[in-house]
Amino acid sequence: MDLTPSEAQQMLRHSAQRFIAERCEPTARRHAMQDPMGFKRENWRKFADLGWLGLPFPEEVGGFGGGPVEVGILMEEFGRGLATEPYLSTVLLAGALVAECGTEEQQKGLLPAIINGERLLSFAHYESDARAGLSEVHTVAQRDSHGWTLYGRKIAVLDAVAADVHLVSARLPGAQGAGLALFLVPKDAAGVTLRDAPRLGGGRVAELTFDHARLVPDARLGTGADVLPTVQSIVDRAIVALSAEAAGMMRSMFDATLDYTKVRKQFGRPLAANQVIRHRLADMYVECEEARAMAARAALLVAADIDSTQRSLAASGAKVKIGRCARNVAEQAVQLHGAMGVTDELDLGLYFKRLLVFEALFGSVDHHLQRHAELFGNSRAE
Amino acid sequence: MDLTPSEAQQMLRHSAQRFIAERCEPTARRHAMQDPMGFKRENWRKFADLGWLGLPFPEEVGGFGGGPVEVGILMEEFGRGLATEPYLSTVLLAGALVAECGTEEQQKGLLPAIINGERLLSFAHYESDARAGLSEVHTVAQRDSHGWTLYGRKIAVLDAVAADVHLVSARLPGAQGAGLALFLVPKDAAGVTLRDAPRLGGGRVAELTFDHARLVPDARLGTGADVLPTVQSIVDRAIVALSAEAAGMMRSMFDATLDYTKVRKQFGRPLAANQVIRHRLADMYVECEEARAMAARAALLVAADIDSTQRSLAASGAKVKIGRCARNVAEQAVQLHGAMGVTDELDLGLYFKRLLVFEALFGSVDHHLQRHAELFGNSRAE
Amino acid sequence: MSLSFTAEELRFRDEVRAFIAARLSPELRRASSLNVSFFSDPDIVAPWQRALHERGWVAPGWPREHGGPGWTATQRWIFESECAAAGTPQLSPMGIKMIGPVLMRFGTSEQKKFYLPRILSGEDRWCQGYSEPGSGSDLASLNTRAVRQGDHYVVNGTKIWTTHAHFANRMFALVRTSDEPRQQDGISFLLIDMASPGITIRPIMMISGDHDVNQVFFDEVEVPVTNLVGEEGRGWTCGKYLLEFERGGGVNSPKLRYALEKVRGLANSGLSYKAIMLQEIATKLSEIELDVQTLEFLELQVLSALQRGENPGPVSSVLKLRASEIHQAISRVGVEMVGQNALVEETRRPLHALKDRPLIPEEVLSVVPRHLNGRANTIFGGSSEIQRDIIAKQVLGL
Amino acid sequence: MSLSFTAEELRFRDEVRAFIAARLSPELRRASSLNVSFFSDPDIVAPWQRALHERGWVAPGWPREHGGPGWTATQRWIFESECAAAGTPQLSPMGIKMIGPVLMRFGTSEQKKFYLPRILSGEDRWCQGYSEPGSGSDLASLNTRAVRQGDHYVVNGTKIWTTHAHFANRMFALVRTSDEPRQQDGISFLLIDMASPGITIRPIMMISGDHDVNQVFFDEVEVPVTNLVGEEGRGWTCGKYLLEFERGGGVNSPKLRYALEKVRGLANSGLSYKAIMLQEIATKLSEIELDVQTLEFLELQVLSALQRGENPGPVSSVLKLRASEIHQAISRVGVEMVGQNALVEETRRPLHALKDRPLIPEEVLSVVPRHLNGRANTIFGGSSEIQRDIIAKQVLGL
Repeated sequence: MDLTPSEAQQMLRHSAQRFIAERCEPTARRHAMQDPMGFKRENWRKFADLGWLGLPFPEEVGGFGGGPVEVGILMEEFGRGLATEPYLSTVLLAGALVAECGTEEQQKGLLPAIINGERLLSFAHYESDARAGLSEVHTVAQRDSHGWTLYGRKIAVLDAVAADVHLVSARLPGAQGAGLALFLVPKDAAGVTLRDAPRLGGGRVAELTFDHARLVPDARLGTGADVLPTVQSIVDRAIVALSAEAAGMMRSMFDATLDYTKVRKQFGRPLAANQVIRHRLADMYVECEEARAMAARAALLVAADIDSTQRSLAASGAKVKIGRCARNVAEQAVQLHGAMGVTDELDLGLYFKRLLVFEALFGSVDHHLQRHAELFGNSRAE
Repeated sequence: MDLTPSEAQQMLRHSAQRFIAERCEPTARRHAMQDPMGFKRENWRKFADLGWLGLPFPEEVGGFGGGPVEVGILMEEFGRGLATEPYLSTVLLAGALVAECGTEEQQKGLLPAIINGERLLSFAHYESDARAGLSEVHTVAQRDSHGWTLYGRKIAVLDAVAADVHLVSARLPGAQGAGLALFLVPKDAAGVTLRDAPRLGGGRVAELTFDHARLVPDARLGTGADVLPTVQSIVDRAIVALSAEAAGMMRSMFDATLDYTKVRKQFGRPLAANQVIRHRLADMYVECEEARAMAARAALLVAADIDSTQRSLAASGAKVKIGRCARNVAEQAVQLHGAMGVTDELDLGLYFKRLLVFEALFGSVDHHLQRHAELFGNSRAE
Repeated sequence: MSLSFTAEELRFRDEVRAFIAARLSPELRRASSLNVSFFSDPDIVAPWQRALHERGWVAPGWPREHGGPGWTATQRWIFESECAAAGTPQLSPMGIKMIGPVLMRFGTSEQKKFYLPRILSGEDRWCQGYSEPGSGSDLASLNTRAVRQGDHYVVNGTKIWTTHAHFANRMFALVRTSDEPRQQDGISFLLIDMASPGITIRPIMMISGDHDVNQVFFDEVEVPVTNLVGEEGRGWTCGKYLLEFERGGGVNSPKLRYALEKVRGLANSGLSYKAIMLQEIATKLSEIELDVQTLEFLELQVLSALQRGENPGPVSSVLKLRASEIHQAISRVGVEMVGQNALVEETRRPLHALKDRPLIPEEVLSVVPRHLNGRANTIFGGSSEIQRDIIAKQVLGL
Repeated sequence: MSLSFTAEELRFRDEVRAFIAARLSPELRRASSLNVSFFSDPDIVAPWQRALHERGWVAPGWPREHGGPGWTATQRWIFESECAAAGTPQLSPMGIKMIGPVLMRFGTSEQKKFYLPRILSGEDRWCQGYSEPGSGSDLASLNTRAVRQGDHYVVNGTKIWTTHAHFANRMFALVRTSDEPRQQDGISFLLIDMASPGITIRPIMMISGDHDVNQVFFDEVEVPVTNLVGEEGRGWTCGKYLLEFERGGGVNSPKLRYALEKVRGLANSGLSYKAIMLQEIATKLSEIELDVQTLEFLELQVLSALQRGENPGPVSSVLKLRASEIHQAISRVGVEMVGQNALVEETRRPLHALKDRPLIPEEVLSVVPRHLNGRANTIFGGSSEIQRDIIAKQVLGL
């Protein structure tokens, strides 16, 4: 039992901090957020240069064999600086699914291009009548002699506008029954419509419609097994990564609030001279520490060799605990900034909105609490 | 729409306040709580003299025709002074059930004796495997040519040790199926065992066991209809009355805390000079006002001619809202008293415990929240 | 004591309902429902105010002599409740509930005669010049100066958080006319024509993308001395009176109930994946419902006291504190219910005038902006911290 | 970074488990489980302390030279976790975790040689004389006086909230030996024999009915000068050192986990009508579980820093704050689950020695008293308000 970060982990954190300081300072960030893609392509190339795009992939495919702990370090710093690059969608979701489910050929075709920053992927899974359960997919893929045809609509697709390829989940009617499959859909495939909008607090989000979308025969990812368990596993890992990012955002909001209340004067003295505000800052600090601890714990657990129940418990647990802490820190940060806090003149609002995104992504806090209670009860009953 | 109390209502409040000031000051109250019956009989006679024991009964049987608003006024003052008399069990539960379900003969036999203070009744309903649903009764009453025989066990019977007659709910096997009936069981009936204990924060509580308990033929209350709806109605009204009592207890705890924090000095100044404590007192004050408002609202609604759904919504709503407020006021009152707050040297702990009783009686706050959500959803859907 | 309305009151309620049914068009109702700011946009307000003005119902709280309907407190309650329940546009309080009552109390007869009718007709649109960049909660420290020169004051300085300054043609403002040992003593209350030379307005965008508030700069702005309300140096008295009105005059529970009903509607629809089926959503809605019921009863108690001619006392801070918290609870559960549809950021305004189909359904579109704007509920108009200070001091005597 | 134990650490864990399995009798386990106070009763502690003493495991944190086992931080963690999970009696911290470390740091070699072994053997039972009726959170204002007369101090005054004074044969106390401009400067640290003439003990009953704390009066009590720890007038330094130990030295999460497991057991049983079936109970238990996990990880981070030889900094206030709140959340959900069985008040003690069958099952009997006593968690040992003051000042630099 040793919670000391390794030297490599410390170096990774330092390089992320340097990147954020140089390329995510407020002006650059606002500028990046105005980009039609939601981020600056030169930053993405920098990600590639720094080796971050290959971080979680195995060395055999050109990756660096990092795990959830290393990803968490990056994500925490991204959160501190509110980076808007599509690391989650391209690397942690679609890329990870290709690495887990793709044939050797598909991996060789895509992963190096992801790792060197040439290609971007999106993961299109959620549909408008699905709450949070990952199995609620109605998009259908039909096989014929020419390949596949896709019908359906996906919502909340992160950063799809910048993606070269969409990784789309669909059901296969007929023999294979309830199984779920993934398809690689080129952005310019016929029958694919993309409607794009800004995402709350930075980045882009899209709706993808597949109306008789024609795909080549090897568009299907992998060799035919039901991908639902893998999707579940990758989403759990994504939640753990997002938890670290949320902890980073919380800390930035807290730091800004601490600074502001020290400087801002009312009734002739700094806000922080008020005991009510001091205590609230103390509670916010505790919640930031709790969030960071819980994110680190979840990453360490997922990095260890645990079963799928334990993995889901770690992910849902992090989502719940950090979700609660994040909400309070975000709301109090705005409150303690007073009227300034609700304006777009500070960056605080961007963080506030990005923490709403954290809450909304991959199921609400309540959903994960319920999931935790069920899994925890079950795992105890065994 | 007019929320001004009538003159009669104001007089009732004043007389209750006078009683509390004279007979429920701390020493007298501690003394009453030590009584094996949990209260002083002479106070009960005073209740009769003041007309309180007849308050909610119709004038035809010698009552004063008061309603939930008047009962609420009494209960609020009882709460302020933490009176331990068995008003709830004898008058509001058992007495009300006799008035609602009893035959004319039974009413004439019992109500005048209740009203003049001669006879005390308990209401024995809950069983050890029932959570909060009032229909979960397993006690059985069997009819034969000599009368009735009762088998079963009742828990949480309030003030049973002082009762002359227990009003006991039971199922009738055979023809009447699911119906519920009530039985008048004299305290000395054969086959009845009473085990008595102190109740948290004052009063007594008992377990009653009926092992082949023999009852006379007219021991059954009323004429044969299923009493469950009436029990439900009376328990809802009891919850509304208890809500007023809880609001009174909260106010006393708040007042004590306000006084204490003004006087008690730490670091050379009164506790109340601390902004954190001032704000907490402000919140407690708001919660006391909210509780009082919600208790008054529920009483007014139940007094009006509303349907059973609306009545249950009012009762469950009061239980939830006041339950939440009461918990916070009680916990903060103890907290702000510091170490003194957790000792038996103040009366604060008695109030704290009685508010736990409020929470526990007739279903938890969570139970009533769930009930409210169900009824509210249903009533909206119509 | 009774919660029931009298037959007369019920007749009045029917009258109000009939009026709303006749005059609130579906377009207006939709536009009002899609409004996400504190106050409705002027283009929504104007037609509704015209309809009310024809009927003499613009200012429910005003006495008859000034063009009010002369209603009882209960009638006002009924009117507010019915308007809220129907989702009518919300008239700006700055004329009707703020400067109007101040002028009735402190204004000259010329001021009353000139300004009050223009408030009712909608010809004048007012904004409030109180806060300054260095003076938020600590209002008395304000620095905008008015120096008398002949029959004019010359105003220099800046005001901030000025709601709808960009729509207003008039501002009532607190300005410093002298330096006194007690800061409050050097403050005067001025009425300023927003068309005066030397005024510039800088928009301040909200985190939702809305433009509600502004910073207003005064550079040698001339204001006629006749625009002084009350005595010079006694403006704090008018200002405080108005703040009391701002905090306590409002009846909030009907609006909260309307907001809650909207969220409940969402919970019962497919747009939230029928979130009402989830126990945690159903119980959260019940908890908020109970909070609204409680606030409603507290407000009715105030109304009952007013009706008896009593002073309800310093309860307005309690009502403001709870109303703002409940408002936030409602908007928060809304966001929770719409799931990943919350990801879409729509900053174009007004929402009812959007030409293209947005990425998410119209009923969901306003949920996030409303939550974002709602953060200001516990900040503007006296923050929750200030309200608790006031309760501790004025109610508890600490 | 890794959360896993090494093979060596796992071997140690098995050793501890084997020891507990061998030495913790079912009677002792039951008695310990029915204990509702902060500290276990001496009659439960004594046999367990004897067993530990035979093995040299009484004081996990003490260095070998003073009779400790010389464990690493991880070993101490494992030991505490295993003891908590098994529900062993809890040894009083007042000797082992409080006065022991103070003597090691500030005591003379005679004091160490005399007192430390008697702490380990259980021959001495200590109590703490800090708080006074007028000096709770504001400890430095204390008034109990010690006046030097020859080779004795003569002590007059009173101490309050003295846990287990009625079981203790010794007290360590802060007393005022002089009046200085800075209150802290006139305070000295004395060891007092509780058998000394002039000491009287007044029990203070808790709202649960427990007798844990007392008021202790000193009337011309003579204390040998050799019982002074550190220098005269520098007692505040010893006192503060001890307070840091009291707050930070503790590892709380294993005990919280034990308490939570007990409540979860209740939730899974008919004694709570199988409350785990209710969504709100199941989710509450999950929320508390997550709070415990978080605290556990924060404690492990401290342990990891200690193991690296680093100072974990002023994190102890964070841990105390959260541990006390979690403790209360656990006991509260317990009360919620037992329903109307919470009505029965049982004030006889100790619960494990009750002769007659109580009105409610044994597993339920301790639920309410534990909740009542638990209210003191956020008060004793530095209230939550004081902890937040400390965090604001020492951690945030405010």
